[in-house]
Amino acid sequence: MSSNDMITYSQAINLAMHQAMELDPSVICYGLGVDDPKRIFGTTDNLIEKFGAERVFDMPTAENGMLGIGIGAAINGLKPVMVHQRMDFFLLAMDQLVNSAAKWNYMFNGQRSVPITIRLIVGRGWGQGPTHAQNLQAWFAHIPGLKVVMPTTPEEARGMLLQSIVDPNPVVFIEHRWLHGQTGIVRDTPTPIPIDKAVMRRSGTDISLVAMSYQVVEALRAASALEQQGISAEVIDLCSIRPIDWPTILQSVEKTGRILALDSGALTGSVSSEVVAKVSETCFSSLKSAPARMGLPDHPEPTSYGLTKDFYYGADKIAIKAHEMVLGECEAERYAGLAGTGHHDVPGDYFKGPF
Amino acid sequence: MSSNDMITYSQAINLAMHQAMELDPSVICYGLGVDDPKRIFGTTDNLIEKFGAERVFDMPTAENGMLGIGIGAAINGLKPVMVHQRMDFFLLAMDQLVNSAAKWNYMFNGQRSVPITIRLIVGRGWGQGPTHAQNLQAWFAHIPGLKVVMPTTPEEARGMLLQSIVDPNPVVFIEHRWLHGQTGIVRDTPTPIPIDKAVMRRSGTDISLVAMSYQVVEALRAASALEQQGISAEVIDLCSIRPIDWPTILQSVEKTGRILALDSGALTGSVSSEVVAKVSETCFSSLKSAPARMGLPDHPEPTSYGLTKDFYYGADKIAIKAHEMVLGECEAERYAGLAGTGHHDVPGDYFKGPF
Amino acid sequence: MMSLSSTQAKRIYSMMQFIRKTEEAIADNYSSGQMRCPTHLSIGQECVPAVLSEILTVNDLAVSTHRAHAHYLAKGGSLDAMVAEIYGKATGCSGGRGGSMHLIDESVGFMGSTAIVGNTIPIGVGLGLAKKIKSESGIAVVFLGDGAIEEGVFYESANFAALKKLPVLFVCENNLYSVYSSLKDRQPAGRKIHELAASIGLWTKQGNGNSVEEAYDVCLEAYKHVLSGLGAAFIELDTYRWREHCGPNYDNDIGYRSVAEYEQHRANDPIATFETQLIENKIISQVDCSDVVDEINHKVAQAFEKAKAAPFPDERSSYQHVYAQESV
Amino acid sequence: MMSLSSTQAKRIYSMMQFIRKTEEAIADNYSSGQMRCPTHLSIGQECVPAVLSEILTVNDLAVSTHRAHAHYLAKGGSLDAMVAEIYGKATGCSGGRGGSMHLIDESVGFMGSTAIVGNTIPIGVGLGLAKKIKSESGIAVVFLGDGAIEEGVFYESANFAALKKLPVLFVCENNLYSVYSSLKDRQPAGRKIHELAASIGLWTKQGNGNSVEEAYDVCLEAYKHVLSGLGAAFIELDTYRWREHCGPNYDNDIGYRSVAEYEQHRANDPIATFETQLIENKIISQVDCSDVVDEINHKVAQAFEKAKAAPFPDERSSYQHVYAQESV
Ligand SMILES: Cc1ncc(C[n+]2csc(CCOP(=O)(O)OP(=O)(O)O)c2C)c(N)n1
Ligand SMILES: Cc1ncc(C[n+]2csc(CCOP(=O)(O)OP(=O)(O)O)c2C)c(N)n1
Ligand SMILES: [Mg+2]
Ligand SMILES: [Mg+2]
Repeated sequence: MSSNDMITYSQAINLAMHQAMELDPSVICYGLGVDDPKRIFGTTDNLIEKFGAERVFDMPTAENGMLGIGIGAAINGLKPVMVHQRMDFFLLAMDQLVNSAAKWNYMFNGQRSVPITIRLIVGRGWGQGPTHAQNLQAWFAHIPGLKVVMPTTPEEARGMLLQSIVDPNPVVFIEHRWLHGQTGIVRDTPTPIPIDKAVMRRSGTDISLVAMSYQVVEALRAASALEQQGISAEVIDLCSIRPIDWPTILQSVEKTGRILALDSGALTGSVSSEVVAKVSETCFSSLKSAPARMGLPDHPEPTSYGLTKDFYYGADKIAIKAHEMVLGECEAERYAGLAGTGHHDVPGDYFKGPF
Repeated sequence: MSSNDMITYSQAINLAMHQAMELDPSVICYGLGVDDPKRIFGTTDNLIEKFGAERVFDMPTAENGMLGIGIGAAINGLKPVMVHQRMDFFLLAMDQLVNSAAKWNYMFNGQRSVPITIRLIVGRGWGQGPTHAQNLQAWFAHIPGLKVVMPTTPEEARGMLLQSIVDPNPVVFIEHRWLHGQTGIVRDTPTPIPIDKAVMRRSGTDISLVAMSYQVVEALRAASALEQQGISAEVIDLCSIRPIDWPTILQSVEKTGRILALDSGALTGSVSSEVVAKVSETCFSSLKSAPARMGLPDHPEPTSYGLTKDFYYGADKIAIKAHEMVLGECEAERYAGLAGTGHHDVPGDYFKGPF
Repeated sequence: MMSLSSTQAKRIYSMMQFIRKTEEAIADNYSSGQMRCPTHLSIGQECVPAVLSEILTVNDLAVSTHRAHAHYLAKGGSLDAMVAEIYGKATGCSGGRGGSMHLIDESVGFMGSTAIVGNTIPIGVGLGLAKKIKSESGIAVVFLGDGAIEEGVFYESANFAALKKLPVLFVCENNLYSVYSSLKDRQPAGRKIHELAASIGLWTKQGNGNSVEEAYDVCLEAYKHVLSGLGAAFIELDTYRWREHCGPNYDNDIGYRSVAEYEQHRANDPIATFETQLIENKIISQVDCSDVVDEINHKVAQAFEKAKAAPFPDERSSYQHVYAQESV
Repeated sequence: MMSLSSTQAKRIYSMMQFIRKTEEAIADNYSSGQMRCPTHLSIGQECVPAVLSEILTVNDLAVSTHRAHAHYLAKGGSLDAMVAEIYGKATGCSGGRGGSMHLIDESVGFMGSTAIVGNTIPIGVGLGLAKKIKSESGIAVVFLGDGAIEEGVFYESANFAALKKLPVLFVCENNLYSVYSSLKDRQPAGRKIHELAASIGLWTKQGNGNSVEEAYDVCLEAYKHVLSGLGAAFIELDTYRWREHCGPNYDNDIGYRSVAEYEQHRANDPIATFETQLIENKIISQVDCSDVVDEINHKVAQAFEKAKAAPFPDERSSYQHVYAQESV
């Protein structure tokens, strides 16, 4: 696995882990299942074989204690990478995250920072249901002292994970389960990618679509379709949600005069709320129409296949909304072709469950 | 303590607790210190004497487990009121709050709700520092299934606590330490007050100040001073931050054309972001100037008296900002009289520490 | 058959078969892609739930985990509603909102299972607290695994249950694994879970969770202890999961446990062992056994048919029930 | 004086007086309203920290709680920097950002104290984990109270420390109270904390935390156990807090504990007891004692003067250090 190859997002994560652990013996990797047969969807493949059981280890089911232990290890010179198969489990660890990791450097006056990286995986589909598919990034993005990244492409997953690990601060690194299978060209050198920059994925003049993580994939599909309708959409991938790269976003909105913020979490109090608030405050006079947000509905995710068809929104809904914002009305069927054809609850036919 | 008297906010809470426990034997009250000599700043005075140790009890320092136990008790027919002297301690209980309390009714298809009330007290001043003065209401406001209230006046503290207790859903009831000493007329009948309504505290035509909890007190002081400068500010007390009473806010902004959202938490990703986002989306064409937010700086609270002078913002800064929004420039000294004169880190001279 | 009457023994046998056949039907049907939710089977672990079904009454309340089918059925939960739930149907016990990991049947005191490890432990203790405060009869039962005891919330909950002498029975099925992690990677060598529980302040007992007689004695003694108001109890029952952690298949090929280990535990099949015993003791005949199984298979097949035929819940209802409406 | 040389005994005596006099000075000055942060005194609890000061080396790392002054000083932390920190001054050990509850002096291995109960327990275990992985000498010491052991995070941390045989020593000062809550309202009657810790898998020992000799023996044995790589240990040392939970005053009048109870523990003053012993054994004279105290009082007075005279940190610096800048 290497060399400017076309690889998957999970392979890119794996590559970064190998690079980081090779470059720096103080990097350790732990979490439920990091050394089990499934290897966290392949992302921890071969780590224990190569770096040994002292640096790569499973843990008891004890999320808060084990995060605190990682923080202590970080304070004493290690660079831990902790992994959770679901973000939902990590709710048990909020005391250590917020009261310790995020504040240590500040409350001890900059004497000691906490270089820990916490990989959180967002579940989706196949009935993950109310407690295995939450998108709580807005929580982390609200906490001073944390950095929070949500890379979309394999290359950025690789480079931003490397940077997260060498960053002296606690970084919450969020992976969407439906990105793991996405492929892309990935650099073979262990070059980190800054974790405070948004990326303009596609440039446009009529509207700015500002998205994160898997919603970027959908936004790009929408942008292509919009182009065919004569609408030029700019797509910005936030990449980092704390800090947010405001100059890139504001510049885009100054240019297009329209913003549609796309969140992968529940709408109310989401990161997209922050984006729309900031843009409205700052670019008010440049706005040609009301800013808008899209996010998940404000209810827990139901499990049933029959209840989840409209829970997530994809390119079709994004395109309709953007079309309306730029040109006014839009018939529902105009972008019908963007709706997926297979089962709505799997990223592709290859996925057969159970998780 | 009763009878349309002028009483303090803590007495009002205490009154509501007495009323609730008298009216309904299934109400219980527990938490660290509810029966100790200090009685949670007087809010649990005489409860154990009147209702006994089975219904009013102290607990081990075990926030997550003890919340789950309250949830179980609620599921089996009790109406627990849990108390935390500091919101910060409650970070340990996020799994039970979000994965159990907030979702139980939904994930079991409406068969069983969780009528628990969780009182959280926000600390401020006298060096409470990074982990004893956090304002994390934005977190709770982001979670479907929770109700979140932050009453400002004694009467609303009383009535909304009563309603929180009889509400069939989990309610996070947030008290600001600096409100405990505020006085006001309180009804003596055990009449609940709806927990989904904002209250217009003062009507005006030039700008809407939308605030919560202690910031409403400061907003009202600012509005008085603004009036003397010929600026008519409308002050809306959110009271409930989930759900937010949008009609009241939107109507106000439609009228004034200007909004300044005032948060008691760190600015980025705050409830004020949600307010500004929603208003910008909905009232775009009514806005006469860019919407604005104020909140705490995006860093943890330092402890030192020397570092906290500007950490909180009060009526003076609110007035300046509002003045600028309505009339353009505003000299810094115009509202200097609104700045407090005594120590900045205590609610009044009566406060001698340590907490 | 010491403490068990032959009627009881037969009922326990039937319950074990009922659980097994239901689970096997799930396994057989899973690959058709219609049960679209994570699903954890208890095949091999039927004995403890079955034994408890003979002891617990409808006044006793229970909560469980991600691996809850057996507990739900043993508590008397509706088979049809469970299968429909796994199929995500409107007729499911949670209306399709919960799936396999969120089962409920309040009519029989099964108060809910959830998917976060350790999550229902304090909730079960809270059920017991309410029972005590309301002077309600019966006890609260908390089903949990050997992995769940690693969560701090177990310790906090056990401490409080012991402190207040609550009518709570913790039933720990120790199947040696948490997903693919063996006990030795998670808990100190040589430490016994039941001894740990005892030191927290719980009355405890340990036993073979694949032996009906032993499990019955352990469960009954613990139940009586709790029911008589002497305080909370914890029982640890050794057992073994035959199939993969999550999903319908066997997974002895993937390397986290040896085939030899699996074969050894497989030989302790609680059902086969008990069946042999019953036949040897002439409590039941081979033919009776077949009849029992046939009847169960029929019931199970019907449940699957009904579930498959049932409608999905109305998509537009997905906004409902975020909040309960009526005051309580 | 068994295991203690007279030099050691004198040093321990001095350290106890050092802690006491520092704390008394805080109490005396607190009401002037210049130490504007919650402050928890250890008066009456000086023995365990003082004894450990004789055992621990600079290679040993320590973390502590809201009640950390004694641990910080015993570990060798700078007095001046601590007093300045309580005064919120720029010269404080945390630059005024932390106050009394957030002390740090990394130069002597005091890695931090924090204000959330139980919060530093896993962090101390993590320090030990890093020591083990890096094959670093010394151990990690976790100071904690009898209340903190109720947090699930203690249990989780202890489990992991035992599992991995980490070089971690848990030092539990059992002062019978958590704020105003007595042990009996929080933990099952008759349960011993050290026995609970043993059942989790830790090597344990219990002793009188107000007796220098006994506490020294317990601490030394535990320290040697951990240092020699045999795994994590937990010691429980009984003691008593004389003043209010938080703040400078006595509070026997408010009713959560009886004056009789207080007087009984007050009579076991670790310093007076040890002083009498030292004088009886002619290790030190009454005059020596006064000299020690005088010298300490002088040092303490100087620290207070310096702290009062020091400037507050620059308000504009309050935005700094939210993030560390340099890559690590
Ligand atoms: C808090 C949390 N952490 C991790 C998981 C992932 N997980 C699901 S089941 C399971 C194993 C639990 O083991 P045990 O309690 O022994 O139950 P068993 O599966 O053996 O029945 C784990 C770790 C989870 N669901 N919740
Ligand atoms: C998580 C949390 N819950 C509650 C508190 C409030 N609190 C501060 S100190 C304390 C007492 C802790 O008792 P113990 O561990 O015995 O320490 P001691 O004060 O006796 O030294 C409590 C409950 C807190 N700081 N953090
Ligand atoms: Mg198990
Ligand atoms: Mg104590």
